Amino acid sequence: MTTALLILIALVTLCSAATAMLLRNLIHSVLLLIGSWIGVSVFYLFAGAEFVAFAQVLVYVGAVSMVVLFAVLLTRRSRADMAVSPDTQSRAVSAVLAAGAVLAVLLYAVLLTPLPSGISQGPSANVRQIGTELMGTHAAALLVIGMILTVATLGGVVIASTDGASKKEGPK
Amino acid sequence: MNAAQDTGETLLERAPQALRDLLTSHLPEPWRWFANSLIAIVAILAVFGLLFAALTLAERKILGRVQNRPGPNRTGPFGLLQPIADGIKMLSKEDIVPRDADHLLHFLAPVTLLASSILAFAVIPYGRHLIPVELDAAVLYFFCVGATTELAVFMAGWSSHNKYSLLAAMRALAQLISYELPLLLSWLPVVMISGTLSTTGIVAAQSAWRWGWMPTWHVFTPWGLAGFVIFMVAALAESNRSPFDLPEAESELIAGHLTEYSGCKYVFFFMAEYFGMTALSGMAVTLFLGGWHAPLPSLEFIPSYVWFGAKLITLLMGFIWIRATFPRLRIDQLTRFAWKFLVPLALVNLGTTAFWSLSFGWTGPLLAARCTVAVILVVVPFVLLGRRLSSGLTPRTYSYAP
Amino acid sequence: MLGTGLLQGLAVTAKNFAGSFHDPKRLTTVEYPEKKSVIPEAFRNFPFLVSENAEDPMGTLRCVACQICEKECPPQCIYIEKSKDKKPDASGKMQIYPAVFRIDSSVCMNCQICVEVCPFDAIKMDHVYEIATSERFETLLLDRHDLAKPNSYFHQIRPLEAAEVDGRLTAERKAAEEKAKAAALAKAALAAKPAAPAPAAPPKPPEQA
Amino acid sequence: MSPFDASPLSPSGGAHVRSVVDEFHGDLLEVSMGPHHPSTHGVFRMIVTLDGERIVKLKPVLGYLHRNHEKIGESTSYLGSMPYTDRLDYLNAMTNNWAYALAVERLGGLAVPERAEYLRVILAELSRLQNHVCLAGFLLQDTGASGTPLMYAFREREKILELFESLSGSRMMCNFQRFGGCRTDASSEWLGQVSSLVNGFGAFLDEFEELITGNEILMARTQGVGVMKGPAAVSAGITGPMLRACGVGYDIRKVDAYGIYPRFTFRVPIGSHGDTYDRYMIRILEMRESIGILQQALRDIPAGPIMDPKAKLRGFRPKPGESYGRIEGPKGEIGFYLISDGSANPYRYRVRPPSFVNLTLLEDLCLGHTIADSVVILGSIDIVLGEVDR
Repeated sequence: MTTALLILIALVTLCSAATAMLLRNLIHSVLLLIGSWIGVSVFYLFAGAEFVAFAQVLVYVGAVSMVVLFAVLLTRRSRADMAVSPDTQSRAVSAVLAAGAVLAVLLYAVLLTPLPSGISQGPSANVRQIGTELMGTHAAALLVIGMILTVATLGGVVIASTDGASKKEGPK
Repeated sequence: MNAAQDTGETLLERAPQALRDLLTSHLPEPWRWFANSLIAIVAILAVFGLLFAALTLAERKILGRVQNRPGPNRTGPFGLLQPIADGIKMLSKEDIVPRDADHLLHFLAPVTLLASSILAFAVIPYGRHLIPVELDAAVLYFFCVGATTELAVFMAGWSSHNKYSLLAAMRALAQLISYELPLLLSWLPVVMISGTLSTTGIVAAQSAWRWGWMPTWHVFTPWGLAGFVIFMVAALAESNRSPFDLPEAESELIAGHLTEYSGCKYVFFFMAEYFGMTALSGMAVTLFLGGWHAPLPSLEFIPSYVWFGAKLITLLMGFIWIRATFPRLRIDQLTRFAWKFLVPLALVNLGTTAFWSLSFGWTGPLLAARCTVAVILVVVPFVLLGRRLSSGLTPRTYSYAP
Repeated sequence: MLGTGLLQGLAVTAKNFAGSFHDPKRLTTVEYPEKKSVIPEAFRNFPFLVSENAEDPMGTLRCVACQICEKECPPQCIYIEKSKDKKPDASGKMQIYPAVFRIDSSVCMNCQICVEVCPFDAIKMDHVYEIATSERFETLLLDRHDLAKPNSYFHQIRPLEAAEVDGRLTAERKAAEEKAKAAALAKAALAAKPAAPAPAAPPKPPEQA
Repeated sequence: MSPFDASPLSPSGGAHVRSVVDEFHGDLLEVSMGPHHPSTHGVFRMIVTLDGERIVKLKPVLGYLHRNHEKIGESTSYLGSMPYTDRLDYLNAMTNNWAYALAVERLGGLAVPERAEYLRVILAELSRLQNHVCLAGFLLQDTGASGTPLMYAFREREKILELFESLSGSRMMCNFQRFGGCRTDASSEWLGQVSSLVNGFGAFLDEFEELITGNEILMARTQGVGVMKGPAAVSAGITGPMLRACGVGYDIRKVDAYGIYPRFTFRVPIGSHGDTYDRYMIRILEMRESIGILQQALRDIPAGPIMDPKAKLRGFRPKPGESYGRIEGPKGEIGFYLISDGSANPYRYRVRPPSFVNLTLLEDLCLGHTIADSVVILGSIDIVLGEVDR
């Protein structure tokens, strides 16, 4: 019963991810991507990782998807973009190559990871333990990631504000 | 806690439980869990459905009274049947979908919105023994289902194939990106202090009495008050209520994302807005206002769910009151308010909370110092940030022509 | 500043909320179908024709079909056809009467100019306002049967103005009667003389009040 | 050159925004706001080109309510045009009547009795009160204030309209002024009602201002929004509170001294920023001045006739000539230009509508602001479509 459910969810997740790539309508793609993210978070839930599942939805569905949508809506189609014909052979080849490279890296990582055989009762980590781990053992890594993200955000702001010249003259 | 259990276990307190057990007791054991959950779901839908109906009427009545008119009073005594009349009217309306709309998304948007706003009710403790789902990361769950609401608003706006709706969709996105952060930051102090993400745990952390009469609700601490205010402001924005009702800003976008909706789908949006508002108020009660605890020890004989309901309704009336009074912000002002005022304030508030929790053991004159420092840490950033935010905006004096 | 303006606003709305329960100055709404607000006497809405007698409105219309209102009506919503014969009016004098008198009330804009220019006080403004109808042509095109309302109705809706008009009219009629009497006497006295005095002139248009 | 083309008047850096349009041609959103839009104050339409939420082009479309007012005026008798003037700016029938009566009186050489002049001042200032109070309500409604200020405003306006009704017979279509005086006399109890209303109006204004004037959201929404510079306003012919909000102290009651206005002491408030907040506040301050004028007029009103005995309603045929009557209407200079050829109808009948002229700078005010601001700016201009389209 549970296995069937898991397979179903996996199928839905994979299908929505695949369709997201194939669709020409960007908004539909993003929404399908969100669907696949939700599917992944359901897996986390089944794995007993409540916190990760909720954080996944909160961050990806709640925030990242919004940023993607926002970017899609705000991107101006310039004439240069229109000039590139959408489906040429060379583009298809490079797409396949890129996808293959990513797949290779992922497969390599998956195969290298020692997975426990059989159904093990997953580590029943509660939120407190995760917090302690993050703030104790992995505090340095967390800080570094935080710094990198902050710098990235600042960089984004700087890049975005280059067209702020017109905004300065606009209303406050 | 023990003392509370001794005094609070009245018959009324256990009444909902007893009723449920009475209904499910004759079922075989394996079915009981399922039946209990079903009853909880039905109870939540019934109670909050009724509250929704009452709220629509109350909102119109209160707005009317504030605006010096009687409000709806044609249907039934004092207009009490107005929600039913509204319901019949809305449900009997034709469901119009624009020809060029994205039919699937246009249909999915209200469903998604309503579903996610109902999901949020699952983790709120409505009373001493009334919590539908006990989750370790309940608060996180609450905000993660809440995050999908604006996505639904976006879907509605984008799929309607209407320029006003599209603008509303953009606004909904900008609003969500801006207000998700202060909303999340505003309740972090509560988690810091109570050390748990579970809603029951947070309520339990507010159960003591200081000096025998003053409840130790989080709102009565400097950081708690600041957090509460930030939470409520962000909640106004999250639930698209005035003065942050930009996606459906009537005066410029006609009805925004709702422009192309009619009939039942429109009702879904409407319900979702009120459910979202109710759920956020319920969470505010849980996080800051002591949950289902009574405000005075001597009042604990009144069942806990009554106290929860009273606090919830008070907050909801506040929403309506604010709607009756304020003009709407502009989208750039809204985002600026979030990023330049609420987020820094919430971050500073985290620091204040850290100080509060570090100085936990201080007594005597140190206790006074602790309070003073915390108040200063709340008030000074508020004043400074507020000054900066409203720089250049002043009431003016006028001269007269010679 | 710093939200004090917002708080002030909230205080005002709270005050109004409370005030609407006990302060009649604040809750000014008149709940229409049950209660109706008092209509001032000057209120005007659509003209009607004054008839002297409620039993025989068509026979006692004050209107003499002089067509002044038809000419002066700005949106030209009045249509009058004069009668071929004459009928005695209230004072017994033979007068032309309107064979057709129609007002298209969907065109009328209630400006009261017909009332102002009428020299006979024959057309006045009504007080009706519950006149919504679903039919455009039959119910809104009023003919003289719809328009005629007795003087008592005029007294009822506009007591002051009606009293003033009645006073003026009786005075005029008395003057006309006396003139006619004098003329008759003179006629009797000078029976031999051939030329009879012209019939009394119609009452002079009232001066602008 | 059409006033809506790119103009040197552009007060808000419109020229710069225009260049952005050229850069990104075709990627802008064109929204047709109106004629069926909750905030276009009737059947007005703006074709707004948006870059995100920012307006880069705005084209007003007028004429949905055009009904040949001026041509009708040329084929109707002088008296017959009076009720039509009610329907120009249908909020201010009293001042429209007065401006038209003034033009005809100048054409026909009629004098107006003392009492009628006082009555006209009282009615015009009452009209100003209810117009401004409406404007404040509508403007705040346009900023999204859920109807509360509008309802308070309408509660006060209702009292004034009831006074109009009991005097003239109609709340809005008053048709009250006549050439050479007024149609009916005001009873002393009517004047008493006016004076109690006027005395209570200050308290209402205080409460209204307490509700909203200090509101930070309102200030954020209106200060610095739709800034109009004085010279631009003057060259566009803008009048009334709109003009005074940009610091030009031009009030026809002072400049032209028509009627008996020189007898009253009142001040003319002027703004210094020319933005939407100033336009709102100038109206509030003008209401306070109007209260003063009303109190003086009610104190001084003499007894006596209300019509020039020379005046006649029917068959009024002025000598050939021309005249222009203008007054300071609540929205600005409302003027009527008449040419008589000696017949019963005017040869030429022309209205100078303040709403229409004030609307000419709309695009310049809105450029560079957001779509939400455009609604507020339109609200602050205070138009009535009956007058714009005529």
